Amino acid sequence: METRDVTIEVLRYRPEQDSEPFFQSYTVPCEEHWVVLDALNYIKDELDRTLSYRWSCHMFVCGSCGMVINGEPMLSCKKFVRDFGDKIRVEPLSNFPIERDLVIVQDDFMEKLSSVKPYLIPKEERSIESGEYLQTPAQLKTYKQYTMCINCLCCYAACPQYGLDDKFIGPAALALAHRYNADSRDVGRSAREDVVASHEGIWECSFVGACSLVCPKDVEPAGAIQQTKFTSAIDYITGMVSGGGKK
Amino acid sequence: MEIIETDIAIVGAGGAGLRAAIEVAEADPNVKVLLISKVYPMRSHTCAAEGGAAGVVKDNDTLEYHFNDTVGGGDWLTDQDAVEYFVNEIPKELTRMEHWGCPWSREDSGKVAVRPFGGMKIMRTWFAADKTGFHMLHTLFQTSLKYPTIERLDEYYVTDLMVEDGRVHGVVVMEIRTGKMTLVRAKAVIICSGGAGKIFPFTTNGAIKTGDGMAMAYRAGVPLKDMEFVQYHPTGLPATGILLTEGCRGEGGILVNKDGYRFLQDYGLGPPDPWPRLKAMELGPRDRLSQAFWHEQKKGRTIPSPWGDVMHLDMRHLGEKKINERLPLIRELSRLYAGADPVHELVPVRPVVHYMMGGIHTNIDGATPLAGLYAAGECACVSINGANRLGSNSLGELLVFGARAARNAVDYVKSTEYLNKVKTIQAQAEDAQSRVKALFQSQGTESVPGLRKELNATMEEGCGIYRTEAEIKATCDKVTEIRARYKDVKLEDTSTVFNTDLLQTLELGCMIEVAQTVAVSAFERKESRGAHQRLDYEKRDDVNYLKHSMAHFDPDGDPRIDYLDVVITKSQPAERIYGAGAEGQVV
Amino acid sequence: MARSAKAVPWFLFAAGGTVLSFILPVMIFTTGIAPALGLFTDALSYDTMSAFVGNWLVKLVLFGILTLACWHAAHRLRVCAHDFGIRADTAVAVILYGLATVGTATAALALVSI
Amino acid sequence: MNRKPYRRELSKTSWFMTHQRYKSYMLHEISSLFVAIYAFILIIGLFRLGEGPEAWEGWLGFVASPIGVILHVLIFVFSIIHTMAWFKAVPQAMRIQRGEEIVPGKLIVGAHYGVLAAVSLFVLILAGVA
Ligand SMILES: Cc1cc2nc3c(=O)[nH]c(=O)nc-3n(C[C@H](O)[C@H](O)[C@H](O)COP(=O)(O)OP(=O)(O)OC[C@H]3O[C@@H](n4cnc5c(N)ncnc54)[C@H](O)[C@@H]3O)c2cc1C
Ligand code: SF4
Ligand code: F3S
Ligand code: FES
Repeated sequence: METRDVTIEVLRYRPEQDSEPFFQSYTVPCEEHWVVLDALNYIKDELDRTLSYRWSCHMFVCGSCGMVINGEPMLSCKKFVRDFGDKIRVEPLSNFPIERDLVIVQDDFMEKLSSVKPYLIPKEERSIESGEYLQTPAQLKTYKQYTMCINCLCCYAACPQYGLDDKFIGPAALALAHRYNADSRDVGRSAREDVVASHEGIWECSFVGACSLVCPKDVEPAGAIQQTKFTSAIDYITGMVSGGGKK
Repeated sequence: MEIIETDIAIVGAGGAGLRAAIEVAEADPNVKVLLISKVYPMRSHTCAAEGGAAGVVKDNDTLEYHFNDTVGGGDWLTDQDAVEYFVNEIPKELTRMEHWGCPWSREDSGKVAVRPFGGMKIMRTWFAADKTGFHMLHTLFQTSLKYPTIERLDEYYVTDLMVEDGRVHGVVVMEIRTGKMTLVRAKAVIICSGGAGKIFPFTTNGAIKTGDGMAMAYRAGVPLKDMEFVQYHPTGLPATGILLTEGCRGEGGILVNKDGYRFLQDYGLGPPDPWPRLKAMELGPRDRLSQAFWHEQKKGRTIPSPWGDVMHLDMRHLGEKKINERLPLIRELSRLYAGADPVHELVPVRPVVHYMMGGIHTNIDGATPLAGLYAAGECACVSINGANRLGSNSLGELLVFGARAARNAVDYVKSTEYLNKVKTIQAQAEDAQSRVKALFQSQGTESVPGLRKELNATMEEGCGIYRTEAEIKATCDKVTEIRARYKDVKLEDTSTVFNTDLLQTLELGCMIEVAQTVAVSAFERKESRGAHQRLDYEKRDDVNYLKHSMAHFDPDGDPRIDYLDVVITKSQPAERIYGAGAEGQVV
Repeated sequence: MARSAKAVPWFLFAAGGTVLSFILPVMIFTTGIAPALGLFTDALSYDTMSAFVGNWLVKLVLFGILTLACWHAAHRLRVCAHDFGIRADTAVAVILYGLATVGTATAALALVSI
Repeated sequence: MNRKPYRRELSKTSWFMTHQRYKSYMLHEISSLFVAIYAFILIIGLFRLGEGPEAWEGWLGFVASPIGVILHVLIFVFSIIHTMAWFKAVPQAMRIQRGEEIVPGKLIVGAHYGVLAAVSLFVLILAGVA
């Protein structure tokens, strides 16, 4: 197979040795059909066993391999080497602490994810015998886009508000809250509202919109957040008018 | 060493592990459950499943049909009591998934939609576009967050099972980001660690599918059952092995050779028209389709490509609208990775290693012969798949048996105390730890990627779609050699923080053990059945081999193989008929 | 966590952003650029203007636009201050929303005086 | 503990210089300053209008003065930036679904530009005719 030599500059950070990250260059003979992840795997297998990064599916669905490639957060299994020149710069996702090399610490996101109650809260429990909830294709369409999130965290890496203040619940978690809110089977919106409509929730988002631009799954978190803002604001104002703004 | 106590430890947080954890939490909130996974739950490979999950819901369908399809599809190497339980339960489980929010695709009426799948007499595969596993996994994971009693250890690698007095009493885990090892004391352990496709070079399986749980149980003395049955999926993209779901054919896609001819009609699957017809042509079972490809290749009627010969998957007649709605991921994958847009072009595909029918031997309860040890999902072999799994049965399997294993584990732990031999327990755990530590000290010369490549190559040689005695023998010998050389493996990364070199080394150890059971079981089975096809024994041999093979661990030698009878309740072995003959067929 | 009262100024901000995006360019052109170009001299003459703005409906519309402009700007400047690294959000909010209130009041005053 | 996660801080005061899209975003944010200035000028103008013809003429004079012109050109440019950025974001914030179809963003944006043209034309005609 024909190959092309590409210089891959990888941000390395080995917590036991390094006080701060540095770039290390590798020359990789890349095949035409390779994605950036293939080049990293080549480095790992042939050049340097000490390079650490996460990956699993190689088909952009597990969400493990988010990295910043030439300045943009993206999935390394979805981005082809052939789309770059002779030099590719690979860094860990921005806005997260670096655990090691390209591996970031994502505990914060995992907490945020569960804080928005991302599960169906039905009006009443339904027995298995009574079968499925009916949901038309149109009703499905209303929230389907927001179910596509693979938790790759590219959006968090692109969102400056999260970078400036990591108390922000952030795009993917808020989009997920919206996914359930918009599901015809769900009535849990008010249960999610305390977190979603808090200072740290939707109101911390200033609609930079970068999250949607970098999202590899077209989840459109920016849109989900704006739509949530709208319904939440209406809720808040009607609540204020009718009940003196309880919360 | 630090000790964590729990009642039930679950190894693996894929579909099976999550379903099991939820079942424990629902069954009894007082039972502590610890869900351990080497990757974050939503990274588990269940997310890669595309096509769907089969379950009888429509009026034209019956449980009996699903039973017959599954038993026949598995070439009668299935345990029929388990299959019967499975087909009964799966509609309920899929409905439960719906109640938990799974975004199943719908009919206009609002009811869930179903699509046809290979080897199924009736359309019965529930699907969520072409990302069924992904949606199921995320639904399960997100639902699991509702239960405060489910505790998790994300990115913890389980290295060993702790066994004493003929019962399991915990696992040893390594926190990947610190390298720290901890003993998890548990009264019961459920292994849900997924498959082992990575023992082959060309596979749809993700990097994490290295058979760890299988190896763990096997080393602890639990036999691995029916390991010779490795499923090749007929339609993987060349170069990457990325899967194009059977749903492509379910929706009406066809397979053609280099002359544009639908060659499946030459292999007992025809006639080609009218199309689509269930259980015929492209909707035949996977083993038959992959085997037909092999023959076409031998006849020189396939298309050469830089990554081996291919056939063409033609979906152009489905039209853009249908493809976008039902197969959006397939379109994206084909365009990106094969440079072919299925709306306008033929997509090159070839058979690719996909699924392990075999696994940790369990009974219908999900229990292994070792007290306190359960297994479910792809790592287990409860024998509903037999010699060939029907597409869309495994997503159902991990729900049904994940839940069942969990319920039984709950019952078990309620009547069991922690093993009380503190010294022995400690010593065992320390032992496990020193084995890992020894790797850091090793002055070996063998490289992990090197051994892995050799292992992959020999597995493809000897345990491919068609097998012969000589080839399997060579593979057996080679794996034995690799296993010996592995003792001399060199760790190049000595960090304790997120050391992926170490992980790959441990995983390779598991892959070698599992590979050996595949090769030796294949060698011993001198017949052709389902996915195990031998050119030197072309016929199915029910007299000698209507039995499960059981591979037992031997620390120094090759695995020992013995056999276990298949459970037959109502369907006597018969010929598997597809194509025209399948129409009026009872079984 | 508690629901944030930001909902209210945000609502004004959003409503403002929408209305202003339609009306502002042409308004700015008419009142801000046309005079220098010597355009619309009749329309901008004192007589026509005072008669035009004298209409209560026009007053109401102008009041609406000006209020929204004040609140839109105030809310966005609050975010802006945050973006420029000024983290005393409460103080910033008090000042800016205070200014917006003053703006709203003076706009009303000015309109009433015509 | 062998872990030592490395935190990279975003500069609180200059982060927006790191990427073109952040610069565009900030430009849009800044537009609000000009909206405020315009509102201020207009309110003054209304006061002047209330004070009589001379005061009004004086205000018009300011508008046509070099400073007035520079200011208004800036305000105008930023108002265009605002309008374009706002319209571009509308399909995200406002998703319109007809049955199973989501109305394409282009259509929504187009409609907005249509309304913009109509409103502008209306005002211009009003100003020109009156
Ligand atoms: C591409 C593809 C498409 C498929 N499509 C379909 C389909 O359409 N229909 C269908 O029915 N089936 C399909 N299958 C099969 C099915 O998806 C899998 O068999 C099933 O998802 C396996 O689920 P699981 O829970 O057993 O394992 P997995 O989802 O693989 O999860 C394994 C878990 O174990 C953990 N683990 C493993 N080892 C360790 C260790 N040492 N320590 C700690 N944790 C560990 C992992 O982290 C992971 O959480 C498909 C499979 C593939 C690969
Ligand atoms: S919203 Fe998009 S970018 Fe963000 S985590 Fe989900 S898939 Fe990734
Ligand atoms: S980038 Fe950040 S500020 Fe909002 S629109 Fe996206 S979350
Ligand atoms: S490896 Fe799974 S998303 Fe890239």
